[in-house]
Amino acid sequence: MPEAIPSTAAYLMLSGTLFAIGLVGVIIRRNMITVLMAVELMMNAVNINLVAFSHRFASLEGQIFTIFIITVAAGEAAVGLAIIIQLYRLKSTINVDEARSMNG
Amino acid sequence: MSPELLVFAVIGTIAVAASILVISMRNPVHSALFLLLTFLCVAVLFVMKGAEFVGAVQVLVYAGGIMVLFLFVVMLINVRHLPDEKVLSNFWKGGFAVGLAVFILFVTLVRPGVYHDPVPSDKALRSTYTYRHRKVKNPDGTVTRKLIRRGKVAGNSEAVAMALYTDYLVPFEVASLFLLVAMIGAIVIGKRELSASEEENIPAYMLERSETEHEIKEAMSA
Amino acid sequence: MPEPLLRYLIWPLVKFLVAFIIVQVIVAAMNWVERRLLGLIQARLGPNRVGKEFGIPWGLAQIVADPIKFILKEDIVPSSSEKVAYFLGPMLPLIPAFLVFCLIPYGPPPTFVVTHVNVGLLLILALTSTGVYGIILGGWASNNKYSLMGGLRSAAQMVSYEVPFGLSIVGVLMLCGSFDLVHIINYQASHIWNLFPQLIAAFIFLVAMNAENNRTPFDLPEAESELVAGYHTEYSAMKFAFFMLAEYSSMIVNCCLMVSLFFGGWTLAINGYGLTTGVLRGMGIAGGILGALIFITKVMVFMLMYIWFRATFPRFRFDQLMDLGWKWMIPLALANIAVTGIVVLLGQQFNFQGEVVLSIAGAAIIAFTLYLLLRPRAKVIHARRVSEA
Amino acid sequence: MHVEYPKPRWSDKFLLLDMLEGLKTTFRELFKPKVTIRYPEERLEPANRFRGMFKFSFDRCIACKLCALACPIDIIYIDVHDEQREVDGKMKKLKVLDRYDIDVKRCMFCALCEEACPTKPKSIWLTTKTYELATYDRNDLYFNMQQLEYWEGRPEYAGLPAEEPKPVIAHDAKTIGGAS
Repeated sequence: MPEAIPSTAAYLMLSGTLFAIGLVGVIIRRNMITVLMAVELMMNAVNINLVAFSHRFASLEGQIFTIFIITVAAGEAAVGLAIIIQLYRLKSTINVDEARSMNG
Repeated sequence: MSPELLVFAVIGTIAVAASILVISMRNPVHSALFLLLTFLCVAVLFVMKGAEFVGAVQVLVYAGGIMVLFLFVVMLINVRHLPDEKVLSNFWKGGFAVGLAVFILFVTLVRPGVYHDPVPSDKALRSTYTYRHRKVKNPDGTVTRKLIRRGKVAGNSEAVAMALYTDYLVPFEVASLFLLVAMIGAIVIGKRELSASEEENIPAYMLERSETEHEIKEAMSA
Repeated sequence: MPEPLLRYLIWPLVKFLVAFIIVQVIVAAMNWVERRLLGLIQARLGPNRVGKEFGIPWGLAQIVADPIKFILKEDIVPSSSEKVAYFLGPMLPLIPAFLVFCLIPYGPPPTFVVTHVNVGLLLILALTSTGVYGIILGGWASNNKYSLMGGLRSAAQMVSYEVPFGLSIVGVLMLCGSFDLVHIINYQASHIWNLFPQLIAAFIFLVAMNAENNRTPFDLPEAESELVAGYHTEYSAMKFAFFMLAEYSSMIVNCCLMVSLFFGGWTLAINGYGLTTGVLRGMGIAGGILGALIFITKVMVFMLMYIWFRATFPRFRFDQLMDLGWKWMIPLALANIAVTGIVVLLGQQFNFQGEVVLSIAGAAIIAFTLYLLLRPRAKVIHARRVSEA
Repeated sequence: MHVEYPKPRWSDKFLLLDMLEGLKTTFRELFKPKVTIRYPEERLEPANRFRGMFKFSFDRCIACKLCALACPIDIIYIDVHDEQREVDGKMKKLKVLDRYDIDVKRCMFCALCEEACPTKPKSIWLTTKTYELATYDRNDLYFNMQQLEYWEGRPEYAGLPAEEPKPVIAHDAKTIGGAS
């Protein structure tokens, strides 16, 4: 059976693109909420990767791990947003560069 | 051009464009909306790769839960955008360089790989398997137990569920524990400690949720 | 015309449009029905005049008059609103609310089922949960404190009640073993309505669906006495109508889910006797229409129940709402899952039918409640005064 | 004062009987008779002391202008001229009304004019039970003497102040005070 079009490689390229965009977002943005969103974006890129491989190798592991990643993303979002709220209460800003009092 | 490729091209383009907009929007609410669009596109891609259950869960959890949480926080601290904002941080050149490097890395990795080989039958993605021991009489008269694997086409969700509750039971439990810990952690971190004046002025109903019968009696007799 | 195109695109589209138009007529009529019924419960008559000139009785022309008024009114856009989000706000909830209608089976398959999706129920849940975005966005974009509060409340409420909403379904899924609504309905026809074995789940679903749709007693996002009109304070004319349309559409969706999950869908059968899917299909197209009529009747009963609740219960305070969601509904749903699982597994172990035991328990609870409620007794005196002496 | 509550039983709490009781109550209300009056078809009879539209009697009026004085918002306009007339064989100087107008659109129906009226029975009174005063033109709410007395095109007035005979309407008087 020939591989269905679009190929797994296309999915991997898309996933890589999204991951790179997310990475750029994490590095260049100063707004903490946007940074967190970029992290979610990277997680989604990984999910695409896993699902594409799951289809490619006809095994369910990829989908299972996607579900776990979604779980982790939910937890991460909750904790991260709690941290953002606390930071906003303390410093009344959500600029990443401001959170450096441990910086010495 | 097959319809799958057409759908993939359109959805993929939307996903990439939306994700670029996510990191370039000034306003976090707009970012969140484009992130939502990206998630929906990704869900469609999941469905195209035979993972309906994961696609539905993606929409349910990401779109229904996480993004609402994001919007909730954005509204709670209600910043339209950062004051005196430069959107980009000081080392944005480095950021772009790293992103580009990672992208090139992916491209070079993907291009020669084995991913262009034909896909084996994806029936495994939508089948559940039951294992059973059966006694088998060998030609020499001995009886041994033999593991028999029986497949049944049932649909993606059932297949995922079977895998989740048999092979991946421990990770599943760990994930639930993780969620519990995350919930407690989020509550502890996000809890606002009241100042002394607030402590005094706190309305009574927030401290005592329900009046006891005795109190009602007192209030009525007053 | 090529056969797959006809089969996968044109024919489902036609079916969806028919269902959609019927649903929209019901939505338009619900406006009148709600006002009228609320009036009747409150010792008045409700709208009863419009259309008298044209010989239309009971003010039924209100159904047409309201949309006309919505269209003709001035569309006010606050000058300091966030324009894009403000325009997007009323439209976003419409999309999932309408999309879901092609996932719901209205009658015996295959004629009355638009699409057959493996994860249908999950997809319906996912789509309905995205309906909250319009409310949040609209509330935020209006640049109004009350609207913002409404949006915030709606977000918190939706996230909280999504959980019991989903968990209450799990028990049903455990009994029926499928995400497919058609399968669930057939299961109920061949056994018994899921209401009886899953009584607690049905109750939780009812409460959570009220909360999901921002209906009284959970209408905190649009509480008139606290927040003017909540998230749609700044909306007028057709945008406001869109909000209403989405709300009533998702109400119908939830009622359809309720009927499909707990009340046997289009069938009217117990233990395989009665109007099962097979019997209806044997009757040809008439049977299909009969099934659809049964379905719509059941759905309308629940739509009226929404109004009945609105007329009866006062609004919750916000902390009470959260208490109810997190401290009562979710543990109750989890307990229901545990009990269902244990009973079903014990049944498999000791050779009895678990769902029969659960059904008997549920029916006993319903009967006992009805006995307590309807028994003849002296007038209830809530507080009896005892003389001071 | 002690208040004693019926003790809620465990079953009542668990089965949410209070809420179901509430639902039962509203369901029963659904079938009870309604109190709404379908106004244009059915009308309520106003109470006897209801203050409705003005009614004026030219014959009784002695043109003393007390009502105009009593009016707190000065909406009663009265013009008078003197006239020599023979009453009981003597020539008397009488005041004759030229104009008696009320600007009802500004009226607040305080009935002070009725109280101030010295004639017996009153020559201006409000207890008429006529309440359908709405018009499409605000000028229609300016009433002159004839309109106040005869209410052309308006619903019939419901009665005089109690225990007083219906006055005899002098038709010739109608032409005299043709002001406005």
